[in-house]
Amino acid sequence: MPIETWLIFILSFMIIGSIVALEIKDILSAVIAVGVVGLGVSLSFIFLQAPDLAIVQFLFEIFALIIMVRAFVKKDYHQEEPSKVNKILIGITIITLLAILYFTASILNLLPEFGEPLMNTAQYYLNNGASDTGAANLVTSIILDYRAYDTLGEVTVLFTAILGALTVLRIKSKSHR
Amino acid sequence: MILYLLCFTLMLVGLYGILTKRDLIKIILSASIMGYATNLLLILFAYRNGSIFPILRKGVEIIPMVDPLPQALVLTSIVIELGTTALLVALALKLFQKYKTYDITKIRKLSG
Amino acid sequence: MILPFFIIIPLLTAFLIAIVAGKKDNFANGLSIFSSLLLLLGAIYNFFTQNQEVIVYKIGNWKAPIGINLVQDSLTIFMLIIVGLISLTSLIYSRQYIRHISTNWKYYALFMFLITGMNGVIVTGDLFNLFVFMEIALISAFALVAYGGKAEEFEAAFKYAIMGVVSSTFILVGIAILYSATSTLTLAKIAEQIPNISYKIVYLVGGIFLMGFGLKAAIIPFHTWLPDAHSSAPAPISAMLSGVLIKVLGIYAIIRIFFNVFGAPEFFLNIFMTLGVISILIAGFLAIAQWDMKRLLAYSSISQIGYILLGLGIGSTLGILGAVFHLFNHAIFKSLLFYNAGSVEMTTGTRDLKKMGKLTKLMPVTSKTSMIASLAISGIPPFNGFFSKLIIIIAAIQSGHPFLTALAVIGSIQTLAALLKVQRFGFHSENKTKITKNITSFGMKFAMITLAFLCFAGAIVIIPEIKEVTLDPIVEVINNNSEYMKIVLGR
Amino acid sequence: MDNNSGMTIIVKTITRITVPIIILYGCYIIFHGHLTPGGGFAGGVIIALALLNVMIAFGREFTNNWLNINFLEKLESISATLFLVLGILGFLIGTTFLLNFISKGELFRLLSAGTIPVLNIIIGIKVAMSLFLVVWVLAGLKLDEGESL
Repeated sequence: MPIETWLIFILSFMIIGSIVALEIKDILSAVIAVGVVGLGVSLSFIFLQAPDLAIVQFLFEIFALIIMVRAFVKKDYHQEEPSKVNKILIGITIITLLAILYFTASILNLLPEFGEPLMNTAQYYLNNGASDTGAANLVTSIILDYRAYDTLGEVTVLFTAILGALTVLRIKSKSHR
Repeated sequence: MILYLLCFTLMLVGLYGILTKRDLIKIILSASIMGYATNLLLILFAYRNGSIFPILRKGVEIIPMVDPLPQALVLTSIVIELGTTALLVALALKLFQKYKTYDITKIRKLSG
Repeated sequence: MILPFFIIIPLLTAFLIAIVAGKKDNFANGLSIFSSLLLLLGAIYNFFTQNQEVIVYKIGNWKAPIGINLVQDSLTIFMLIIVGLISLTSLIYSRQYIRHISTNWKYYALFMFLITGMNGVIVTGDLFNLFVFMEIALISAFALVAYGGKAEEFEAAFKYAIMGVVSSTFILVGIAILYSATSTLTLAKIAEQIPNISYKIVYLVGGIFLMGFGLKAAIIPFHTWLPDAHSSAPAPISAMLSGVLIKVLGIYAIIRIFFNVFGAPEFFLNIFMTLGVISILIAGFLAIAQWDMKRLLAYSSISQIGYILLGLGIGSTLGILGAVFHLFNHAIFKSLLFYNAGSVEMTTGTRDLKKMGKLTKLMPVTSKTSMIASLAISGIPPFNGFFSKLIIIIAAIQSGHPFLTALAVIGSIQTLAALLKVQRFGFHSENKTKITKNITSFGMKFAMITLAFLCFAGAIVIIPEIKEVTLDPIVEVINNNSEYMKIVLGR
Repeated sequence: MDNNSGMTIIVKTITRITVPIIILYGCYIIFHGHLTPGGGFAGGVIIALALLNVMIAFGREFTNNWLNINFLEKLESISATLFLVLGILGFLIGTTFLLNFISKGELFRLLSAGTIPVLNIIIGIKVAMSLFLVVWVLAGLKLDEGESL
């Protein structure tokens, strides 16, 4: 089977999975359904020849699942959503989103076809990456040499997010303020 | 083309969740679905027919490889999303601690 | 070549604070004030040595389309000066104000990350890098909004965080589509490729970017998070968010992408104009209706952002000049107003205008500076706000939009009404509080007086000789993207 | 280790055997980041998951005694600083910020690619510490004891 068919299959599965995750009442099932969607992403990465990303996505998926389950499910507080959600609001949202999808569809046609990227800049990395940086893994050579500044930013984002989470969780509000 | 569209649909499903759901956890889950869709879109743009992953191996001569740049970008974006999710979870837990509920319609100290 | 130090200094400060600081915040405060002073001095040094040319810094010695480049032009320096100025006063102001909440070094570390993120967005010449540094600024802003530790602060932070995540995702999708169409991430290279790709793709990407950056700039209809986040945050953070953050992440990014990369298509200029006028009018009305002092100021921020957008949308040289000048002025007087609100809140313990009053005797510095800022923001001569609004209005007349002009004038009257409400109920009506002690410290007063002085001094920029060296080069950068493109790509 | 917190003795024994192997594997992934798929991020998460495994199996109290949490926090900051310092060294030794200033070496060798393996190790430590810490703090939050409005 060509790779495109596989990917269509996986993506449809992921869309169904995410709709299930959003509509299901039980929160543990919802968290796990999103986990399955994440594993679908990881699988697609393997099909799309991105093993680095497949590993990282897979591990981060496990990690996100641990955070979610540890944070939300163990404490048995979660109650069901109230069933009376505004039907009109949902209807309007869906119609708007479908309209966006319709307009986007005509424009996405104009992009390069799947499987035929332009590769103007990227060809340089493929040709010279190994001799420029000495790393066999070209993705690593990009993230840690050509675009190491991005990675510095990324490490900072992670540091900031964790510092922010620790700050938020350890705040003790002074009553008199 | 159909793949791009499906990926875009996945993103819109996430957006739909953020716009209509009233549960803090489901909102966080919707945000991560949007993130998945975006990452996948970038990698879909990178794929080249009949080529392999961009890692050189000893003794293997150079064959066509996929575009490595979007892979580097997605690696960054996955980490960023993880950090954001952790912060969102922390905020949601603190909100729960204060209000004893995850329902956003009951968390209404601020108007507008 | 001091360009990378605008990132290194705040980042190193933040890490040092995280490593060295113990329980107390003395060291953290001193170090962060010192480093933001260095940043301001560096920006001013750049202003005097740059001679209106574009300077490119190659990180890791990789040239433009392959690696990441930092770019410095007049607009960059202008934004760096604004960030440096507001963050310095804000840190001086924080010293006492934050001790009121808690004495923790984490505040200063997050603050330095906020500055890092903003400086990174300003100096970068790469689209994805802009996204990464935008995330640094946003994430630290989320955490800082929740710093007070009260229930509504967490609520506001959560709302802000969700909106931030959605807008970042939009921006990333835009980047992905643009990468697929042009196969590069360097802004200058994309600008070079734009004429070759279909205009429909530009419209799609532009629409997505407008949603993403519009959410960050809080243009109506994307504004719902701003009044909560900006009113719940601690006062110095409100000043940073309202004064600088929405401009750097929203307006500056819009200028770079829509003007320097897309070449200012007519279609988007019209959208900017429409959204600008809508923001001015609706946010103006909403501001008048508020009784919470900081919420009122937050809504007024949206309406002033509308003026900047209107000026940009007009697209003529005069319109952009007005927009840039108003951006600078708004940073100064809105931060000043938030400092005032913060010291009033600290002294009286409330933000409700109905519960204040008669503060002129008790807090002379606060009430006087607040009066200056109110007059400046409402566009009363001889303050700086008058000139920038006047330029925008003249530009609107010149471009043949009398209807827009009328609406912009109405917006100005709304601002005056809203700020007079603050003055009347907040400072001048009869006394309803029992507080007799003013606990505003010297640092807080210093911050307020400095900015109030700049409300006067800012007006001199409009003198033609000074304007020629300060604002005109910036307008030139925004209006003319070919120079930028050529130098970054090294030809 | 005879405390009653955490899970049963079976889980504890298996954890004791597997955790060192998992950590070793994480280190392998980090050190070979420039040659094979993986790298600092993936390896860091693997180590963090191994530490979490200990926390879940033996309980939070035991892990607190076993690991020095304050030290881990400092380690996180220090590793982030090292990244920046390496960038500045590129400025001082070479010409520009974040320059890859160490010699590139021979392709496919473990010690090659200049600063890339060093950065991988730094990132690995950083990611492992941050991710472990955030779950550590999340797990310590007592939702029912929170102060009410």
